[in-house]
This record gives sequence, structure tokens and C-alpha cells, in this order.
Amino acid sequence: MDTTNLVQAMVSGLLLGLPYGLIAMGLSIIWGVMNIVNFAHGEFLMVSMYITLGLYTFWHFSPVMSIPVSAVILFGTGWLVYRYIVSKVMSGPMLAQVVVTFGLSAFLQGLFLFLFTGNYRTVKVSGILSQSTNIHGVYVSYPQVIASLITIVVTLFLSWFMKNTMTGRAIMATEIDRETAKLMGIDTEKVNALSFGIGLACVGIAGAILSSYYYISPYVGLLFGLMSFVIVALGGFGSITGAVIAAIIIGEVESLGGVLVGPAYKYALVFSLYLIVIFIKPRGFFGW
Amino acid sequence: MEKGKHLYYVVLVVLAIVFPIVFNVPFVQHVAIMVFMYGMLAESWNVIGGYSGLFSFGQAAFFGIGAYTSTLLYMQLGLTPWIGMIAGGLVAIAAGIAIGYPCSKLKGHYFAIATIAFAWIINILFTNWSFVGAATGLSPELAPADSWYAFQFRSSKLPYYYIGLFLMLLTVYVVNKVIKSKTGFYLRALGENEEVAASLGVNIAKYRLISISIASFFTAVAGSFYAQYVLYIDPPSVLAHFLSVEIVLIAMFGGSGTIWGPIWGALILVPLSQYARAIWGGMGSGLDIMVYGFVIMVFSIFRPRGVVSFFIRK
Amino acid sequence: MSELLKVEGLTKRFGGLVANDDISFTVNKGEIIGLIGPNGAGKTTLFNCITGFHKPTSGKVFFDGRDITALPPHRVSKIGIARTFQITQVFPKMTALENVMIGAFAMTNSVSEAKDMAAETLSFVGLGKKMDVSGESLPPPEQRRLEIAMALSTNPSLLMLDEAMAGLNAVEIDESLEILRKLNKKGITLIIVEHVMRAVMNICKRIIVLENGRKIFDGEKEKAVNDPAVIKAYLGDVYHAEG
Amino acid sequence: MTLLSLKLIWGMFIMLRVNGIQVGYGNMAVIRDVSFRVDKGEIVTIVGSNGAGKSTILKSIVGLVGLKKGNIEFMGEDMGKYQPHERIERGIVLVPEGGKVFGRLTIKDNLYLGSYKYRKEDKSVIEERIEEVMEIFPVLKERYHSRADTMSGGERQMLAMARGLMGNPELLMLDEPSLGLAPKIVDKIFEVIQVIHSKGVPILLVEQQIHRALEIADRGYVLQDGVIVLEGSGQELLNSELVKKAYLGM
Amino acid sequence: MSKGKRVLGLVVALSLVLFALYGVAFATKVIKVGAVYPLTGDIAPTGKLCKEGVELAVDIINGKYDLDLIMARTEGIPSLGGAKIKIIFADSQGSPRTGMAEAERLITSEHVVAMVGGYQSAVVKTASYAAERLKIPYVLSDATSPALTRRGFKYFFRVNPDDVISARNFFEFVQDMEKKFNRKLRRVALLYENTEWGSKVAAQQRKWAKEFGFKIVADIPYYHGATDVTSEVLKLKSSKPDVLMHAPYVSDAILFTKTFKKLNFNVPLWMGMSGYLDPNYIKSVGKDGEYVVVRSTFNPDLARIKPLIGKVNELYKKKYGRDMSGIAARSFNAPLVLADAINRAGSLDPDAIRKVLLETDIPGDKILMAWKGVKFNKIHQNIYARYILVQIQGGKYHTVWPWNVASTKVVFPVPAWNKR
Repeated sequence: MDTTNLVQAMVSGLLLGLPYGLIAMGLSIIWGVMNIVNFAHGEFLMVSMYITLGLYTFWHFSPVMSIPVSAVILFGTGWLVYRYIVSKVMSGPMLAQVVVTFGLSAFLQGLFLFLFTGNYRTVKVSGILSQSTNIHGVYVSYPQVIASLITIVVTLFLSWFMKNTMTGRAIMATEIDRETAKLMGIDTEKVNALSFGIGLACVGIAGAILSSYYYISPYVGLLFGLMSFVIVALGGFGSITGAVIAAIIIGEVESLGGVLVGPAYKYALVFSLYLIVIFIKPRGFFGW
Repeated sequence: MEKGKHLYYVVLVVLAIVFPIVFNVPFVQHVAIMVFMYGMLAESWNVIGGYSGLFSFGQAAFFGIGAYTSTLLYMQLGLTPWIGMIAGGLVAIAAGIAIGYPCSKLKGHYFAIATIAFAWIINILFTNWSFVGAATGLSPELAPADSWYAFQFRSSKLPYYYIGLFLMLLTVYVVNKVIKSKTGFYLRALGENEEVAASLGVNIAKYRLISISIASFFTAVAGSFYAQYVLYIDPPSVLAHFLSVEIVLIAMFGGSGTIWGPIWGALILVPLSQYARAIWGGMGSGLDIMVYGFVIMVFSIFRPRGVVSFFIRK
Repeated sequence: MSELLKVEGLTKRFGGLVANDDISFTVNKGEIIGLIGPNGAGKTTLFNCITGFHKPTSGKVFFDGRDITALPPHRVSKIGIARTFQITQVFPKMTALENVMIGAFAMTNSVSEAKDMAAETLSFVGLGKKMDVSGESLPPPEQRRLEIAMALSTNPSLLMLDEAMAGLNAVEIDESLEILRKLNKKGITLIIVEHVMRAVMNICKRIIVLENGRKIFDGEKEKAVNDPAVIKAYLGDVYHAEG
Repeated sequence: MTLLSLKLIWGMFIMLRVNGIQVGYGNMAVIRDVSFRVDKGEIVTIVGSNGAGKSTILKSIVGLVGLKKGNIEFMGEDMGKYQPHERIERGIVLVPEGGKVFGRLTIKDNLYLGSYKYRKEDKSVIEERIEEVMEIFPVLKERYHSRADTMSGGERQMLAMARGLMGNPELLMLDEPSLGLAPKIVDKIFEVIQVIHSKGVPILLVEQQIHRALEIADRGYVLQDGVIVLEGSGQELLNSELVKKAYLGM
Repeated sequence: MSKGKRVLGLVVALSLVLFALYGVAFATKVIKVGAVYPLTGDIAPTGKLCKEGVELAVDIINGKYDLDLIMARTEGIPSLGGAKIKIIFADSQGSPRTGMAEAERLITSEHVVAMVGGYQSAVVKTASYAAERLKIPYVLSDATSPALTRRGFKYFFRVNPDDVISARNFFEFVQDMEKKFNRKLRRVALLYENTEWGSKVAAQQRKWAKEFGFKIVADIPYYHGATDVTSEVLKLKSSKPDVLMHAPYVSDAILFTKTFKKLNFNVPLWMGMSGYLDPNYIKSVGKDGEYVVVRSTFNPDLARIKPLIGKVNELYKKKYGRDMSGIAARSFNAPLVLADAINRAGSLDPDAIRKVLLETDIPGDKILMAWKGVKFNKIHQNIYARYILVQIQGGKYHTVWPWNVASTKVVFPVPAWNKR
């Protein structure tokens, strides 16, 4: 394996990992605040990809332009899903929440299969989104760079938001101690809905930008959802930066490991890494 | 009350025995066999997830290990799958301990994801390991005729039906026995509060492993049963992540932490998915999956504690 | 009196924080020791180190002459040390009887025997009528007593109670003290962490005071209330007014 | 004077009125029939064993626990229809037991959260308030940017109270402010309670250190088995046989 | 017993009985034939194409068409009084277990007299096992795993060529290319999705590579459904192959094509199968899919040498609005062969159908494919079946090999990405 390929693998790993981070961040927020596993997370990614496809098909929105639209729609979806579905089982046993979100994921898959068939679709991008550049033999595709940059921006924004706004503090407070948060006059139900919305908005952003270089089908969310579970657990539940750092690590392991050990084993490496880390640090890198 | 309850069970079992004779339709029998298999799987999961508070999302690994062990023993050594079934169970226990031991400090979601990771690793290893047929999977040579030794029945599904029924009832019986014993009390204690349990002399690590072993064993036995029933196994069909999820789903849907809950779950969800597919699946429109998901969702909103909550009086 | 528990130079660090700093003391058979000190002084950490929930950073713990340092909790329980927790912890979904049975299984493998033993212990702490009530539906003071019953059911020779009196009124405290005295008469040695000074003063002969992880006093209770270090760190000048 | 205007004037003095409330978890009633009131400028204390339902009363006033019977009036308005956050916006503040602060957040963030109801106002409103509160709790100033979980038990209690004041309470409820604190720190807490009181904030105090609580209280109620068995001025209660015997151990 | 318990018990019991009755209720009037395809799941789009091919074949069997095709000029099955064929489709969800259960259901509850189709080899394996057990003829024309016909099944027949033939054809083609362009193309990279089908394809390719003296420079299985394939492509890239042989499903074909481009992986001869033949592929990757050489059994441009192909393609176009794909065409064969057998047998008895199937000898001009005909050997494999190779040029598939049926010249080597 020559150096160029190794560097290529590392760069690709980074560009692969960062967008994972965006998806995982959304999951992490939901997980942290409500302590529930959103099994339908990957399916919401799929929904946002179809939204991007729709915007492209009818109004020729480029995926970058559909980011805000998709984020807003997914935010609203998250809010509604919390209000009308998840909140109903919040007081139930933990796994009732698993069952509900799993049911939701099957429902969404079925629904999109029904509406759009199982056909694979792509958003035809042009201009910079369709190009890649070559730096000393290392190829970097612009859409992935854009996706990574957006991830960084969103991470910085969310970290700032959590630390410096009243709403952010309210989310953190709810995450730490729900009852005391209520005593601050925080409407924790609203915070939950908001967090679900923010979590899905992250997915909305990720889905829009992913559409520029990934195919779209009702089943596309499966592995993305699964990877984000692992990433969130690796980074530590509820930690935004933890999710991003874990995502980069996972991306690198997937990419470098695939090259060095063999592509067939790359996911095995990813999962083994999780197990090893978790045996040493049972709460992930940044878990509290 | 006790007596009435026993009578109730006897009637149910008799009904179960007569059922396939009355409805001698292979598809109906197939659905019933799947009910038994999933009932068994969900009941095994119940031991760890329902009672001991260890939410495993990786049961497919043990299912696959059971299926592979008995099939390999039959193909390589000509050993009857009946013994292979036990062997598979034992191998699964070993695997369960191998993963359970290092995981003994993990709780809640972290444990759940560790089991997902474990099952995926097993899946990937099997997919690339040529000794176990790698991606191609294994199909044991077909016996020329029905054979109890080879555990293959071609002329009728009835043997599978009764074996499945028996295995499921056996699982329920054993789980019930365990739960009512000291071990069972300890497992429940783990599930409710590990710290207090430890302070009262419960060896957490040991009982976690006991719990995992029981569940792995019966899950593997179900896997062997499956392998003999379908006579073809490959990683996507016996080691799939989705299978693990289904098991949890059924147990939860029926009501985990109760003896009959998981069986109810299987009794309702398995026919639902099978018939939804049979009725709408041919259109390929996704309607069946939609209906399945919708029913699960709505039901768990109104009955978050599962089907068994119908039986628990306020 | 013979020595039952001996703590030698026990230190426990959590990262940079020193929760227990070189603590040594001995407890003799049949004693009732009061362990007091401000919040965060390291009392609960000390409990956790003795009962195996934490591994001490350095130092040793001996029980009945045997080195039990870093033995896991269930082993510590088996050799005869029982404890309760600062924040009441019971098995929420199990009935009171089942809660106590878990402890009783340390003595027997038979479910029916465990049941009988548990019933007896429950009656002993005055919860005989609440056997079938689930742990979580008992009111807090009764959960406290259930906790004691659970600890007792393991047949300990040393019982360590972490704020078992918090939230009890005077009458209830007296009742609890009565139970503790009875236990002590049976030969059970007691270490109690308590802020309720009237309880401590009432039942303990000897008091150990911790501050910032260090032992600052160990001796007769009468001396404690006049000890300037104890007054400065913990009691303040108001103690006398409280009676 | 008509009856109506009498009621109006009377109402101007009453901050909180609790009428025959019943509260319970599951099948058991923790609070069976409790009525009391807090007037403007008063310190009122409820005496009774912990776990007997004093905390539950405070929680039900702020809305964390639902009522089975009875009602709660605050500044003449029935609180029944309001969620906890709506009650807090109306000026009811509860400082919870055990100095519960948000450990992973800084002292600054904790204080900001205390004035969550002013989130839509200009930041300077909050900053000003922080200045005021700091005067009462100078210790917080030094640690302003450090995490709350690095503080000692006593400091946390101070922070919890300061955070409560950030909400500009019309009624401040303190749940066991001295719980688990060294007697020395307790002195300080009681000093601060009086300082707060001197600023005209009515206080409803639930306290284990009965003697000291009654000393500073204008009025007190004795709660036993879920009902109020005795009420009177702090001094009256201190001298009553019941309190002496059951709570002061005299 | 509580009221809830009783009501629930009743509901469950009742629905179980209803479900059970559902299984028994149907009786036969038309001739029912079962077909199991992946109609949901991530290869559902391909399953749907298969279904379309089957549906068109049934139209032709049941109606009167002026086509030089078996069963076209008659309506229904003449020897059975013009009885109509009806296909009962079922969804395998891509799972062998479901495939088996659905096959059984079709046979025992829907009372189909024979089975066709399957697409994924792993599913056909169990579905055909069920059919064999229940003694129902199974005529397959889409799955390609060689193992399927090597189990000694009595009732199982395959019309289309298998992967042994495919692998051999691939290397024959490469050899022909070497001759034609006078350039050595000995370094071969294998890339395949890692389930039953892909791994079997690779095994055959390895075998034939050895036979023909090619060097395997990369042998890369991958997880179908992966979110990213960078490392796979990097491995390929560093092996510097002359020829790439790729066995993907459609989603992987799309993802790999995009990644090839992204990482500037260029191979002189890019060969693929299956997923590359799915119309979704060209639709999704557009220009980037140009010049892939794809294994097929059919292509509309063969109409030039076999007019029948053009006519059938017209019918297909009328029905579905686009050209008939190789996938649909492949599935089209089985129902015709089966209907012909039923007609000749004049009976629905499985053994009678089996007997005439064994005697089948359909000449090449009576079938859609450019084969010499249909004739089954000992293991029930059609001995005349073979592949053609098509190349994507200008967004369409053009036949390029064997040379004698080629409609267009093969473009070689594949130009650099920035020159496409």
C-alpha cells in the first residue's frame, strides 16, 4: 500500500466520518435529553433525502439549497412525532419506547415504499457538487467536503447554542435533572419536543447534503441508523462533540481498516473498536 | 383459582395439539411453527431482557451459532441434529459467556449496543469464513425420506409443528421454573437494582452470566430447529440484525418480565406479519410493512406494557 | 473486647479529588459507632470502600482478622457485613417480602425457607403487615425500615447504616433506636452514619468524625461535643441549643 | 365596609392559600387534609417528620404533584389549571431539597436558569439580578465560571437558594435547606434566610432543625399523619407540649 | 379471568381461525402458477422488473399474438380447453425463510400447479426445496447460482444460463478483446457482493481465470448495503487491474460507480452484471455509467438479427413505457416454457408436466433469446443457454459480443473520467 493511497484512505475516512457525526449528533441529543433510543433515526434520514429529491424534481433546488427547507421540515416532523407519539410512551417502560420507534421505522419504510416504490434514485447534481479535485494524487470530492464543513458548522453552532442561550441551557438542564429543571420554570415537555426537533433537524441537514452523492431508497437509512447508534455510544450519550469525534474515528477505522485489513471486515473492525473501547471505558469517550 | 388456571392451560395445550389436524394447511402450519419459534426466542430473551434487565439486541448471534453448529456437525460428522441442537446450545453458552464476561460492567444502552456490535461481528466473520460456507451458507444433504435421525420431514409439516410446540412449551416451563427459584429471584434483583443486589450477597457477574447462558442456550436450540426446518442457512437469514430486533419487539409487544407475555407477543405479531405479507405482499407496495409498523406503533402507545397488561387487573 | 473491623491507612482518590485520606480506626465486637461529619467529608465513600463498592487507592481493610480489601460486594456481604444506602434503595417492583428474600437467600437455597426467614425479619422491623406491598409503594420511612430488614436478612455480624434515620420523627427515631439496640444485644456490631445528632448521641458510645476525607476525631461522644476541632468543622456553637 | 371589599383587602395580604388538599402516591394518601396560608412578608414553617409529606406539600404547590382533593390559591388565583412552569412564571419558587444544582453546568449557567422566566427580556435584566443576588452570596462570585459539581455541599445549597432568588420570587419555598449540612454551615443558611426575608420575600420553610426554624418563623404549622394538628406563632409552637415532646425531644 | 383477557382471547382465536380459513378457501378455476420475487426490501426494484417480464409472458400466453413465439398464436392452453394461466405473486422480502414459506403457501393454499421465478439464488434454494418436497414443477429463468441445478432435484428446471457459463463467457470475451486490440489484459480484479450469489460468481471466476491463465490481482468481497466503499475502491486502485469483473446488486453498482469517479479509478475494461442491467442504474448514474460491459441474455438491439425481439420489446414498451431490460426478458422465458410443457402434457399432473419438460426441445427461433433453443440436460439445465455482452453507450445498452450478433463496436479502453 503506497502512501498516496494511505493518505487517500485517511482523507476519505475523515470526509466519511464527519457526516456520520451530523446524523449521530441528532441521535445523541434525543438520547441524552429523553433517554430513549430512536430506532427510526435512519428512516428520518431517508425522509429528508426524499424531501431533497422532491425539491430537486419539482423546483430544481440543489441539495445545498434544500438544506434549510429539509431542516425545517424535519424539525417540525420531530416536534410532531414527539408530541403525538413519543410523549405518549415517555412514562412507560423503557423498551416501550423502543417498540414505538421501531414501529415508526417500519411504518415509514412501508409508507415510502408505497409512495415512491423501491426504485433507487439520485439527485442529479451539477457544478461544484458534481466535481472532485486532485491534490497530489489524493482525490477529494466537493460534495463530501461541503458536507463535512456543514457538519463542523452545525457542531460549533449547537455547542454554542447549548452553552450560551437560554433554550440551550434549558435543554441541558432537562438532560441533567428533569424535575429540578421543572422548578426553573422550564416546560420540559416543550424542551423534549424541541430536542426531538433539533435532533431530526440535524438529520434533515445530513439527508439533504448526502443526497448529492448517495442514492436514495426507502431502505437507505438502515446502516446509517445503526452506525449512528454505535457512534453515539462510543462518544458517550448526550455529548455533541463526543459524537463528532467518535464519528471521525469510526470513519477512519472504516476507511483505513478497510484498506489495511480488507474491506470485507471493515464493519467488523468498527464494531470491535466499539467493544474494546467500551470494555475499558464503559461510558464511552465522553460519557458522564 | 389455581385449579381453574391449570384447566385453562390444559385446554390451551389440547387446542394447540388438535389445531394442525383441523387446519391441515401447510401455510397455516408454517405460521404456527413460526409462532412457536419466535415464542421460544422471545421467551429466552425474556430471561435476560425481561427479568435481568440486560437488553440484548444481539440474540441473532446465538440463533446463528445454534443453527450453524448443528448443521455443521451433521454435515461434517454425520451427527444427528438432535445432539447437534444440544451442542449448539452449549457453544452458544460459551459464546454468551465470552461476550457477557467483558460486558459485565455495562448497563442499559451501552450493553444493548455492545450486543448489537457482537452480533454484527459474528455475522461478518461467518460471512467470510469458508469453513462455515462463508456467504454461500450451508445446506445439509437432503435425506431421501423422512428421518428422525436426520431431523428432516418432507411429507408433512406436522412433526415440525409438534417439535416446535414442544420446544416452546419446554422453554416456557424451564424459564418458569428458573424464575420461581432462588436463581430467578436473583435475576429479578439484578434487573431492578444491581447495587442493592450486590450488597445482599448476589454475585452480579455470575448471575448475569447465568442469565445470558439460559437465554443463549434456548435461542441456539431455536436456531438448530430453524436450520432443520428450512434446511438452508446463510448469514443474512440466521445472523441478521433484524432478527435480533424482531425478538426484542415480540417480547416487548407481548409484555416482558412475565412468563406468558412473550408467547402472546409471538401469537399476535408473527401471524400479523405473515398474513399481512401473504395478503398484500404480492403487490410489492410496502403496504404490509406499513400496516405491521402502524399496528405496533399504535398498540404500544395505548398498551405500553404489552399485551399481558390486559390480564393484570388494576 | 475483640477487634472486628480494622481500617488501616485507607485512601481513596477520584481523579484529583481525595475522598478518603489515610483513615485508620478499629471497631470492636459489639460496639455501636457513630460516623459523622459534614456532607462530602467522605463517609459514604468510606462505607463503599469497606463494603467493596469502591476499590481503595491504598490502605487495607481487615474483618475478623482477614484482609478483605477490594473484595467484591457480594463476598463482603457473605462474610457478614451488611449495609444500607444513603439514598434509600430497594427493589421497586418486588414486594416487601421478596425484597427481604433476596437477602435471605444468602442463608438458604430453598424458596420456602427464604420466605419464612424473610417474613420473620419483616415482622422484626415492624413491617409484618406490609409483606405484599411493592417496594416502590411503601412510604419513605417504611422503605428505610425495609432496607434495614433486607440488610439484616443476610445475617450480618456488622451492620453499616447510611443515614437510616433521615426523615424520621422523634417517635420513629426512638423506635428505630430500639430496633438497633435489640440487634446490638443479639451481638451485631453497628456503624451508623447520621446527621440526626439526637440519634447518634443516644445510641453511640464512640464517635468518629471526618472532615474533608480526614479523620479528625475518634473517641467518646462526650469528648466529641467539647472537641474544638469537631465544633469548628461540624457542630458549630448551636449544637447545645438543639439539645 | 362591605363583605366584598373586606375580602379584597384581606386578599392583598394573603400570598398563598392552601385549602384542604389531599395528595397521594398510588393508593396511599400522604397528605390527607391540609390547609394553611402564607401572608405577605411572613416566614412560615411547616413542622413534622421528614417523609411525612412536607416536601410533598411544597411539590404540590409548585405543581409537580397533582392534587386529589382541595385547591391551592396564589395571589387570589386558583393554581389548579397551571402547569409547573406557569406557576413559576407567576412567582412561586421552590428550592429543592439537598441543594440540587445542575452539576455539569457552571454557576453562571445555574443562575441564568434560575431566571429562565426572563429569557425573553434583555440580558442586562438578568445580569443586574445576578449582581443583586451576589451581594447576598458573595461566595458564588469567586467561583462564577466553575462547574457547580466542584462545590461543597454547603456552597451548593447557597447556589440553589441564589438560583431560586434569580426567579424574583413572590413566594420562596425552601425544602430542608439544612439537610445533610454541618451545623456550622447551617448557621450561615439561617442567616441568609433572614437576609432574604428582610428584602420582603415571603418564605415557606420546611426544615428538620425545628428549633431554629421556629425561632425565625412568624407562624408555623405542625403536620402529623397527613393533617395539620397544631398552628400558631413560632414562639407558641416552641412552647407547646406537643412540639417539645415529639420534635424537640425535651 | 378478567373481561379483558376473555375478550382478547376471543379476538385472537377468531382471527387465527379466520386466517386459517383464508388458507383453505380458494379453489382453482384458472391454472395458477406461483412466482416468488423480492417485492420489498432493498432489491425490490429488480424484483419488480422480473415481475413485469413474467406478466408480459402471461399476456402473450393468454392472448392471441402474431408472434413467432411458443404459445403466442393460441389463446391460453389449447390442450386444456384454452385455460388461462394466472400468476400468483408472492413477496420473498429477499429472505430464504420467507421465500420457502411463501412458496409453500402458494402451493398449498393457493394451489398453484407450478412455480416460476425467484431472482436471488439463496431464495430460490429454499423455495425450490419447498416445491420439490411438495412435488411441484419449478421452472426457473432468473437466478444463476450453479448449485441450484446440482442438487438432483426432480422437479426443478433452469432455462437461463448459470454463473459457470457466465464466468466462462467473461473470460472468453476478455481473450477475444486481447486478440482484437492486441493488448494483454491479464490482470483481473474481482469485486462482488458478499452473499450466496456474489460469492458463487467469484468462485466460478476464480476457477475460469486459472483455466484461461489470467491473474487475479484483487479479490474483494463487500457488504451489500455499505454506506461507503472508499476502502474497497482504494484496494482496487492499488491493484492496478486491466479488467474489473463486478457482481453487484443495483444499489452497490450505483455506489461503486460514484466512488470510482470520486477517486478517479479507471480500468481499461470494466465488466459487470445484474445490478448494472437494472434501468435504475443508468437513470441514477447517468453519464458516469458509460462503457460498462454488462452480461445479459437479451437486448432490444438484437432485433436487428432477430425481429421477434423487436416485436416483444414493442409490446413491453406499450405496457410499461420503456425498453425491456435484460432482467425482465430473462424472467419472461420461464412462464412460456412452462406453459408449453403444460400444453404438451395436456394435464396439470406434476409428473406429467415433469415428463414433458424433460422432453423439451424448443428451437431457437421460437424463443425470445438469441439461443439455439431450450433443451434440458441431466441436471435440468438448458444446454443452449448462453450470455451476450452489452455495453452502455450513450445511455443505452448495445450488444457488443459475441462479435457475430454485435450491433455496435465495443469502446476500448474506457476513457479517463474527465474525457467521458
